[in-house]
Amino acid sequence: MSGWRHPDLGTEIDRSKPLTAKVDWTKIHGFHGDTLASALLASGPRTIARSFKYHRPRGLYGMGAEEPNALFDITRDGTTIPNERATLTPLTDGLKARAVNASPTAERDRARWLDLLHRAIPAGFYYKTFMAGGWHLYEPRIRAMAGLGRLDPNTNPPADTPARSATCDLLVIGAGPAGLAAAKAAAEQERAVWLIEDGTSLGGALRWRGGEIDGADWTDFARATETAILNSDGRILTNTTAWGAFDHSLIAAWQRGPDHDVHWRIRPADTILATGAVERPLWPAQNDLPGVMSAEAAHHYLTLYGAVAGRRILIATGSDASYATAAAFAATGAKVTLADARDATPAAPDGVRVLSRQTLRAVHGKTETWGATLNDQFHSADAVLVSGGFTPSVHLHCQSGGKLDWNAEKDALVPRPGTSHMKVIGAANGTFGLGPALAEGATAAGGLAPDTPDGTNWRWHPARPDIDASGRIWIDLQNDVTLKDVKLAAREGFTSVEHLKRYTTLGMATDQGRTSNFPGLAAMADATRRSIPETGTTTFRPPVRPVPLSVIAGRRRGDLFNPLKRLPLEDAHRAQGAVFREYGGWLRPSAYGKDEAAAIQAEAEAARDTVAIYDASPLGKLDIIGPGAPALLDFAFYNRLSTLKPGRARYAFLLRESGIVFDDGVVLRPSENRFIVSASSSHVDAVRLLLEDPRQGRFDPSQVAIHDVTQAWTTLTVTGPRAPELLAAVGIDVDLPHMGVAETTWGDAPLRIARISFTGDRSYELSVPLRQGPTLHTRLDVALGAVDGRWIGLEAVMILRAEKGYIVIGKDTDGLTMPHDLGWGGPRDTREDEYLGKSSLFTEAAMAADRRQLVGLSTTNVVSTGAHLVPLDGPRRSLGFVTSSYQSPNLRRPIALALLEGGAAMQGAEIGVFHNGAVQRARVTKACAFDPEGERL
Amino acid sequence: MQTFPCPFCGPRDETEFHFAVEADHPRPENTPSDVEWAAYLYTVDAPQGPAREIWLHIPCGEYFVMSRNTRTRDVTGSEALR
Amino acid sequence: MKYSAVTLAREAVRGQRGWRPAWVKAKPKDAYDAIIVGGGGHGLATAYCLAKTHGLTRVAVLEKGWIGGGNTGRNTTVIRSNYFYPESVALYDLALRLYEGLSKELNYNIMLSQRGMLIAAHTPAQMEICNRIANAMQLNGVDGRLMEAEEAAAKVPLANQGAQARYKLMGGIWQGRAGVARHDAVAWGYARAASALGVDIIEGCEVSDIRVEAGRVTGVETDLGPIRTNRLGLAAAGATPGLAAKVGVRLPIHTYALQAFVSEPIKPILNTVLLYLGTGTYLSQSDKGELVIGGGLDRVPTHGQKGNLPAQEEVLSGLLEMFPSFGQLKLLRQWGGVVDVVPDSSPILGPAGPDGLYLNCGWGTGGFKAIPAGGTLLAHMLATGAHHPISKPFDLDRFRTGRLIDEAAGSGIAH
Amino acid sequence: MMKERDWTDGALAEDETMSAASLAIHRAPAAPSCMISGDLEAAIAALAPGARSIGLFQDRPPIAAIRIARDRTLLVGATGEPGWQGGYAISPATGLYTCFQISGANIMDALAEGTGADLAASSPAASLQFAGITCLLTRQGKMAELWVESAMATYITTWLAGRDPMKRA
Repeated sequence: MSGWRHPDLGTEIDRSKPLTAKVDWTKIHGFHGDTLASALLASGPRTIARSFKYHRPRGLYGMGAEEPNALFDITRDGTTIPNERATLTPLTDGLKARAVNASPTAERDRARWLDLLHRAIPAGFYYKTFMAGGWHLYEPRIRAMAGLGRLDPNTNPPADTPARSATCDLLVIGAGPAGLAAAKAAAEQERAVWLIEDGTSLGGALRWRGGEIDGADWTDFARATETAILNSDGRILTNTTAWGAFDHSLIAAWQRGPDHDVHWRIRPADTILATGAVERPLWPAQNDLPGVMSAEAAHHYLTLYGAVAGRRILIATGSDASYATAAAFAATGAKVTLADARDATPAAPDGVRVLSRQTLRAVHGKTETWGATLNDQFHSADAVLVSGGFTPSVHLHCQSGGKLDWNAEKDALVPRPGTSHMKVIGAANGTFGLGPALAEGATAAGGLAPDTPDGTNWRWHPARPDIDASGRIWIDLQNDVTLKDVKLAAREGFTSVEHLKRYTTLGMATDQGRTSNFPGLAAMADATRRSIPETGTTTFRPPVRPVPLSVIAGRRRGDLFNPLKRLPLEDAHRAQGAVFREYGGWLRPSAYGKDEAAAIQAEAEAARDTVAIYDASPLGKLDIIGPGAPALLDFAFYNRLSTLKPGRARYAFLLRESGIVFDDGVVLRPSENRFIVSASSSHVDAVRLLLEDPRQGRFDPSQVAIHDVTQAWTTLTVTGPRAPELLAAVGIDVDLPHMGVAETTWGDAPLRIARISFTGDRSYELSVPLRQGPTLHTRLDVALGAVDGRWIGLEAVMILRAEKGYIVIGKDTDGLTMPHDLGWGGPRDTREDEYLGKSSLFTEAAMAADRRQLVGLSTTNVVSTGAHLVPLDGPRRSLGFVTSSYQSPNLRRPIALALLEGGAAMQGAEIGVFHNGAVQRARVTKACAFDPEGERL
Repeated sequence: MQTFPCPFCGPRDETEFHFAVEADHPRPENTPSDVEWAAYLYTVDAPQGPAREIWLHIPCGEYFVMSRNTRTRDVTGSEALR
Repeated sequence: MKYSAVTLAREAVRGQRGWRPAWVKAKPKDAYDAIIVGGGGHGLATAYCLAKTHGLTRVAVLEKGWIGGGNTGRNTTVIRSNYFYPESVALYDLALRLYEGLSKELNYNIMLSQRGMLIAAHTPAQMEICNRIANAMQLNGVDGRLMEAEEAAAKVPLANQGAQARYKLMGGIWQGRAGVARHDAVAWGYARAASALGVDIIEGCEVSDIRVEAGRVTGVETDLGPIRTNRLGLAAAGATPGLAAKVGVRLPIHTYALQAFVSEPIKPILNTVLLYLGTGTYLSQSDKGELVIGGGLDRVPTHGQKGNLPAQEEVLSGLLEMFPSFGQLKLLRQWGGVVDVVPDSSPILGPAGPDGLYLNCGWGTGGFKAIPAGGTLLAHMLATGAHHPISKPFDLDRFRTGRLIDEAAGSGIAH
Repeated sequence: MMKERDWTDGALAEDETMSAASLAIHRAPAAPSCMISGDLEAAIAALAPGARSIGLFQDRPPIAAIRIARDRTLLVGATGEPGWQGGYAISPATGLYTCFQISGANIMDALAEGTGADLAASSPAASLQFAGITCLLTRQGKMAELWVESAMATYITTWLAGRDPMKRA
């Protein structure tokens, strides 16, 4: 039976713009304004999907996020998005839709036979079998059959969704009658109102049920609301879903934009929830047949899109609400029978046959509906519209901690006032009917109730799944969970609602239990002789409906993901042929030249033979200024610094309170009241905040300041025997002792020189303000040729310092290394005063002889960093590991540093170096392998 | 997204803050016993409800004491260290 | 009744009416030989081991909510033993070896899928740290190895290899025996087996106080009345510090929210467990087809099972940096568990406070993978009153002696 | 050894502007500046007499004391010798911060993408987390000023360029 498009009904569609799309192998026709669902209903086949587990034929059921069946992989101009709900997919010309979890198509699905096995594969059957021989034998086939849509490996959605924060006075979520009334009342009191609506336009159910408000058609009321909001600095966001309620009443909302979406983080002073309700189905046998639809949804498709659900329509209900639906369908010329469960029923609308005291027992048909049995009589019908009452949409109230109470009179779980920061109004609060919803909305915002002739508050005959009924009855259409499954769960003790959900997967599909949670709960209550409140509800978890990962992930990608700090002289280094790598949050030259490995060796050699320059700008420069500086540094550092003379520098460690080495570096004291802590480039912020702790908590902050001026200076380090020659060539002549620091000028710019060596050769750190960096670089570059020097990258520097046995924190130390493990036991032995970490240096573990200590290793060939040290004989266990390992061009042999259990006392001993199963021999040496006496400094 | 109040800068997003330690655990000095020192370094109350914690407002670098409820997430106050 | 294809087929004919409750919904007796507080995986496994290995069946598991409802039901189901220190490897590989036989042992399909786990590195420095761990694993007898770039890329073909990728896949640590399991099935499997051996599993029973007389545990106060015992095991994760404090035991445990995410189900696209060091995000694909995604903690001390937006934005942007094509997918569900984090990210196992009180807590973000070991060790302590060799290094006293087992510090990777 | 990512993006040059339909971003030339701590009143009186303390998104004159914290300020348009001057500390900081001046129709939406701070609440400190990194935010009339430490100028340029295709001039 193909669909039926009414010749002139359809407020949302533009008949002047016809569209065609393809669903599986079938062409379907629609208009601009249609959704894929409305176009399918109007022109398409009945079977549009296959159920997840039994692969039964399925048709369109609902109109929004509650749609359990109509899921497609949608391709639009080359881009595919899987698992899209037809009800939420705007129809576009040339759109291709492919039914999920069915092949080749929904109608001709090859896995149809699975339904024959249904008796043997109830809920949770997989816990009871697939054990023989091990799960791995069965898993691949089961995984292939599971899953809905297919990911398109060639579609990479761009990271272009901005995240925007916003604050407002009142946030109203939902623009149905109640929401409109609340927003209008608040806006008219000059409050800044944000109104969020999930649909494409305002009005909610008014759009198909209509209604008169304040003496005029509801559309006037909606327009007046819009004007009031915009006039009082408010905002209206349609196509926007409020999907998460977080702490401090923050609401996350996903706005679907024409060119790109927006991820909103809204912090309202007050929030009103007016998210309406979802119609409940009924539970006759074979209630999953194509042609069985929600009555409210069918009415929605008729009025908004002119899509008529059927020609011989049976409406099964217990509610006055369905009478307007019946009237609307009768007006199209369709044959309409309304079966009301109640004894007393409202007057029959024209052209509608009303039967009272009717119970829908079963629906009949193979791949579409032929008819249904009411009480014990068959009625022919091609569409069975069901209405089992309404379930308030309370997700956001519950997400923010709100509780629910069972209200027997409203036959619904409604929000308990005061248990969340939101006021809940309208159908979401169990207030069904136009008049009551408008009144509740207006008064919630301190306004007067708008008047309307439609003052009734719907009630309905409570409908429940009959746990004694025979036949196959579906509770969760999308996850294929039947009433028998709920009874099985009860029988096996999974009686908590959370256990029911997890054991049967009821309510865990992508419609998130909108039409299945209530009947599942009711059926479990009956099966265990408990009331609904006693059985309880499952927790509501974000998102309210599935949200694209790309919306939440936002623009944080590639360049914008964990961005690196960049050197001011980056371009100059690129011009020299530098290869760049990531070092401690900075992008820095690793070497200069195409063949990186060869360049590294050549650079390390040149630095020892003649002179080399490297960019050391990332080295931390923390100005510690004021009379309180010495006392602060003495407490913060492991080494005393108050004894450092102005014009001098000292190597020092910073410990955590646990005694673990946190950072090391040289502290300069250019003048009496000023120190500069050169923290490691990767640790600058952490060191600053480590120092701020005692500065603010223990000392008087007004007497000592900490200024991070790292990024105000360019530092180029000149190192090598011909370094003084190079300095002279650029007009810098200085006689500084080793570990001396001087502040002078160079041309008209300030210049700080520190004679500090990380390479083991005579080295000068030249620091000039950022603006003078390029000039210093150029002058040095020009002078390099004359002294046969070259630019070097960080890899060469790492070799040079390793030859000297100088450590790099985090590489040559791990999270348990204390200063005395590195041979720096002095302060631990002598300092009487307090300093960070002091007491931790005297714990049982700190005093143990088997601590891992820094040693050098001499090996025949290069060992790999990360290899472990093992005894040469006896049971194999780790005694430590190699932390740094290189081929030293200057010593023409491999060098390595390691942390070794009791290493200090093992000089000269032979040890095994274990890597990936193989063991090499090595001899334990001192850490420093080059110029141990330090004559070259 | 929670909002925390820096005593100087005022309310800001939670991403601007870093939890340091629980407040009111003074540092034991001049050779505390290993039990006293371990208690200072590691033992915490982790109260279920009202708590006084030391936080850091990263942009301005100020440490301060925040009073909050660890279950309801309500923030009841923030005061500078001195 | 035994679970098997045969019994399933027989019941298929009889409308599945023959099945009995998987575990008996017991009411509390006056006294037990041993009581375990916490009806999660660890508590239920402990009860099973007490009955099965130690023959102690006058045992009760007290759960304030519904069994498996805490962290056992809220984690990302990853099972692995790629740890650095021998003590950790002994613990987690004991758990992995027990997991490997658990479906048969419990006659309950926990769907252990040993599909392997890759910890991916992006810089030479990270490759060095991975090498350090891989060698440590091998020395400790665990199947860990360093994997180079090409083989790693083949494990995760959809991972971002484009020029715009923030993190290149340079290789990493591979453990073939690591994988995932169905978390609910672990709890229900242990509950069914323990109940069948006579253990009382009591849900909806919150322990409000611990009774001590003359330095010895004599029982607990619960909302279903007092229950006597002299041997009490605490396996209540985030609730443990509060209970321990009642008998003067102060623990080094902060509780934070750890969030996890699930995407809509899709056909198989990921066949291994993957963690990127660069983004800190890790994921696997469940048998039902959902991507199960996890990452860092919400660093705000809390006792509420709910996380906030910043952690979500960080974890999910990490995911799409790793797999740009996953931007097609939608978030289906997000939830949080309250994880009990210890400064050295290792658990606290052992006696504490009054005689007869034993702790099994501090599992932080890594409790699920350790369930069978947690059960074995706590059962051993409750039955014998003494440490098991594997639990000894994790005693609370390590914080006094300073002999921490700091995996993050040792391995250079936050665990 | 495998190559790492090559970072090809570049920062706006000094005095360069990039613009799209509704947003223009100009990198202001670096003015002489210094960081001061301690007795801020005395420091301002000495180095930039008459300058007012500027907080978050507050209007600032050419010479201004942009407050970073309770006891720390960035003086723009004035500098001094480094060290302790009796009651306050000075560190020369010319070039430490790069100033991006943002003007155009929907500035507020652009700023709302970088921070959730309420820009109308006139917080006394101009420091905040913007686009994930610590910055300073002030204003000159309708034009917003985002101050970013120099090594992050490239990141912020890429971040501000955002979606709309930006023309650089």
